[in-house]
Amino acid sequence: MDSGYPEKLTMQMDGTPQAESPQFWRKPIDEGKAPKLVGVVLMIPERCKGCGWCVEFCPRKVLVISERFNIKGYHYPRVAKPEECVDCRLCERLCPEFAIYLKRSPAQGGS
Amino acid sequence: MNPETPKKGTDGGDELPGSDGHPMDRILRMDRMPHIWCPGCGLGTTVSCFALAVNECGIDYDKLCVVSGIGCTGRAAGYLRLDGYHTTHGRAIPFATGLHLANPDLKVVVISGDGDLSAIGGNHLIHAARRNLNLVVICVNNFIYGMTGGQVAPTTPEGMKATTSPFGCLEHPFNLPYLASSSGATLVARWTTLDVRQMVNTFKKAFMKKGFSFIEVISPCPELYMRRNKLGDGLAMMKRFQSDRLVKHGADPKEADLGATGKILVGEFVNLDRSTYADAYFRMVSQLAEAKSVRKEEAKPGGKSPAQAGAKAPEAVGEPKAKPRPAEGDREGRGPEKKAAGTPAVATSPP
Amino acid sequence: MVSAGWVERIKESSSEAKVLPGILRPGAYFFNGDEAAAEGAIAANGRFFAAYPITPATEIAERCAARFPECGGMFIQMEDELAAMNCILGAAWAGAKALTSTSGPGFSLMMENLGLGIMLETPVVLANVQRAGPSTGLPTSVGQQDMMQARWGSHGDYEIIALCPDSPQECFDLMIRAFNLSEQFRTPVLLMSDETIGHMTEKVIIPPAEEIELVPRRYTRAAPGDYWPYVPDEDLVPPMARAGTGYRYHVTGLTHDHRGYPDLDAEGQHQLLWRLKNKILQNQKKILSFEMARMDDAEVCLLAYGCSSRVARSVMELARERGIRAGLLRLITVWPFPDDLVRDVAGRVKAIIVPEINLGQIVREVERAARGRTKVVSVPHAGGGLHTEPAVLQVIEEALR
Amino acid sequence: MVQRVMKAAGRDVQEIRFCGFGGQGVILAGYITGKAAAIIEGRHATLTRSFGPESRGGACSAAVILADQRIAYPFLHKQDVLVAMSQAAYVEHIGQLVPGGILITEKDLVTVENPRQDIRSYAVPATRLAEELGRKLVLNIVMLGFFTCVSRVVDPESMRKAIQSSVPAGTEDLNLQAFNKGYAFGLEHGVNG
Repeated sequence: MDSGYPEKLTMQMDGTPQAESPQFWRKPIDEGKAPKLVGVVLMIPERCKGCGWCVEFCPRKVLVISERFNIKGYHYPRVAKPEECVDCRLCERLCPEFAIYLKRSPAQGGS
Repeated sequence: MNPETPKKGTDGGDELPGSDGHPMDRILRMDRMPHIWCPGCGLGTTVSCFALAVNECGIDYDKLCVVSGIGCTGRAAGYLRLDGYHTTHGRAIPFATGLHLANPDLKVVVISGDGDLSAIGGNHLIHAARRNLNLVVICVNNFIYGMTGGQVAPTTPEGMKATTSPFGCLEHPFNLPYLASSSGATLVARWTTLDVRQMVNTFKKAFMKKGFSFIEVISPCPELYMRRNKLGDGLAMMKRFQSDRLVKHGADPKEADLGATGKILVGEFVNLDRSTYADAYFRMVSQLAEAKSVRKEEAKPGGKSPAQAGAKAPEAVGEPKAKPRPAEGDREGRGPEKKAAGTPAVATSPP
Repeated sequence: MVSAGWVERIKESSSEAKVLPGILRPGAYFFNGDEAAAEGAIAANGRFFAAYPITPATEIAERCAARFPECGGMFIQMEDELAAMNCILGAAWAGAKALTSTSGPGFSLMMENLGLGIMLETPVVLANVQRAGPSTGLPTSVGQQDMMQARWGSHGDYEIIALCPDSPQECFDLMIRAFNLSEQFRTPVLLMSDETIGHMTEKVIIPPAEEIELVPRRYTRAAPGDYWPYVPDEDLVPPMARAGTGYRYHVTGLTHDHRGYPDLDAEGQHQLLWRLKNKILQNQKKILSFEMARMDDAEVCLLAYGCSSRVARSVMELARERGIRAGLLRLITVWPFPDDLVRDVAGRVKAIIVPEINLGQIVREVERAARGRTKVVSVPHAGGGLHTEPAVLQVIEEALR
Repeated sequence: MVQRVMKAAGRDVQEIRFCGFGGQGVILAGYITGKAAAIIEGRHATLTRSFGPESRGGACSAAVILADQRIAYPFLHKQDVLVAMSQAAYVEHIGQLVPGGILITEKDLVTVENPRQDIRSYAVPATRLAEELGRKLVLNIVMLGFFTCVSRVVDPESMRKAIQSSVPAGTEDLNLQAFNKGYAFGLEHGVNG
């Protein structure tokens, strides 16, 4: 899965979420040397109440609203672009329902 | 203890071998889920950040107590798998005071709402700050009384509607960080429910802090505040946070007034060190014990003044003979991470 | 580090069946009732005091402020009585034996969280040195006007234990007993003193430590994973767990189930409320205490409590001098009310005379318990002083006519 | 132990009132008397008090009952001894003094008009005597010394012990001097009534 994270890799060090995927205005000098983090989004759809925050504020636009309903009748999020996830865990922190969490990719030893 | 086995992985990424469920399930009472909070409410996020901060800072779960008052936020104590106390309206801080002073080894956290902490419990808040009790107070401010159906709160911005201010709120709202800092709190911060990473960091800092920490978390109340005031849903408020919030560490809390619109000043405003009530008390106790042993020494034959010492043995009322030294504190040092550099460290425990 | 030893001492305070060593100063003292109450708290291993100053209870706070620091206890003067009451509840959950003291106006403020103490089943002691009301009333003068507030003052329905001392010595003794009952039944206990007793100075004997029996807190023996905070023992009292010992329990002022989780329906309410009530009522014999004087041949019974019982005792002697066979029933435990005892007495005498410094509170209970078996006569007093003996004597004479 | 005057009069109860204004140590005088009887002599004693809201200057009264058995009614029915240290206190309480009772007044502060003939009456310049010791504050103890001498309800040695354990540490000697001075004044002037 390493190959999926080319020059666009970004880490929000200050955690400030951004609506748009940022563009680097210059090339990091350690590009290619720093470990590229890869996350796997896991979900417990039954807990979701459809607030949409995870979808809205994911810096990499990994998630979209699912067409499907959960047991409570909410549209829960769905992972649309798994390869985009960089394990920033913003969705995990933001989710008010404890419905979404991340695992680091096993390729990187898990977490 | 935990009857529900969380269903994992469905429709997300593939379930991974060895996945042991949501990392917060360990600290949450999953047998009480789902919680009562509405979709788009920030309370779950605050609890989530709290749980993460607890997980990340390595604090002993068993030594951590959570006390809540009444209201939507008041339910937080019931969802955390810690020693949790759901008390009466406004009284979380005095209950926490008792827990903390009877066992200073505990880390006692109060999680409650703006109405609970600043209206009915306002007096307790300012006095706890003044005493510099070693407590963490997390105040979730959603501008309204939620659980009782959307009544006007001391934090409701001027002009905003509530069931008990149908023509708009007439009162000026509290600036809670200013209230806390001017009362003597030693760590004062404000974040919105969007600032999850910063919130976790401040929580961690507060858990390690010795002194009174006050953290205001601005949170959407989509059902009762926003809908009535035609402000959209929870997501709309989060978007407002994104555009309006202004991070300014070390800002004067005086400038942190909140309106229905406009900038939301966030950051760690105050971080200083000052002797806590428990420290001052222990210092006094040590000095009393010292003075007592000196008196005993003098009372021995050949001691300095046998005539005076011990003369009142049967009736000694035990008036403190030695006055405790006034607490030293650095009230000047305002701003994040300000250490009392160069000045004598504030005694954390008596010798 | 003092802090560590301190914590240990406070923890030990609730677990011990004996007075902690090195604290008690046995001997004879000339104490007022408030000072004696404070010393009683110390003798009972009371190690946490929080209160707000109020006349005529202030001397309790003042003595505790001076004595607790040297007795390994914690003292804090809170911002109001609401805070004081909550503060001792928190302290009790942390393992301390905790108390507060107040008088009428403060008692009213404590009512809210007396209810929380009952609901959470928290062992604490509240000393109310009664003054005359309503409102600010007579701050420095006596009343016994909070007796019904003690019983019914907090909202909702509950049982309460209330003890009434009639001397400084009893302030000391009953303070220890109040702590014992609170631990035994895991409930707040009220020491209903009054201004006359609180400000009266008499000899108080503090016995040697080995003569004082204390009831240790009933801590659970269950493993942390197997513990729920409201699974009662046979006597309907659930064992407790101390904060910070790994049990990670939840308790709430909401109606709750055995797990301490909210259980918000009629059935949950029924279960909880009846258990809270019955744990007191089923054990009433263990709680009841009273004193009888010259009741063997009595034709008329003076029933009194607290400072009024001193007047009643004096009147009893005067009546005997006049050939009236008067006896005294002094209630020490006023709540729960000793229905059976009073009913029994009612069957034996021509009249029960109830002098109290209020406009007739406990007399209602006496009437109820007597069930018409005898004449029950109230001798009310609006407060500010004791009854005069001739006035009470006259009531006796009229009642027997 | 000295013979008790009141006991001799056929009563085993003595009712004593100390009164004056706040700041004169009225309550302490009552406290010491009660303590001497109850703790040192092993009798029964009940002290009650009344005072206004002021710390200084308000009316102030300490009532002590001494008895050989349990005391029921805690307040005074009448007074066997009245120690009045202010004019107002004297005026208020003189009427309750029993015939044959003892009145002790502060000589410079109380003017006795129409003196009662059915009582034993003494005037003591306690404030002046206290000033001679350098501390006006000990006038109450001077008064106690005189009171002990003429009333004989409590043994003077018991009073001295009670004083020692009741006054602030470091002032024991001064207070004992004050007591002795009052007692001596009683020996000197008390006999004449």
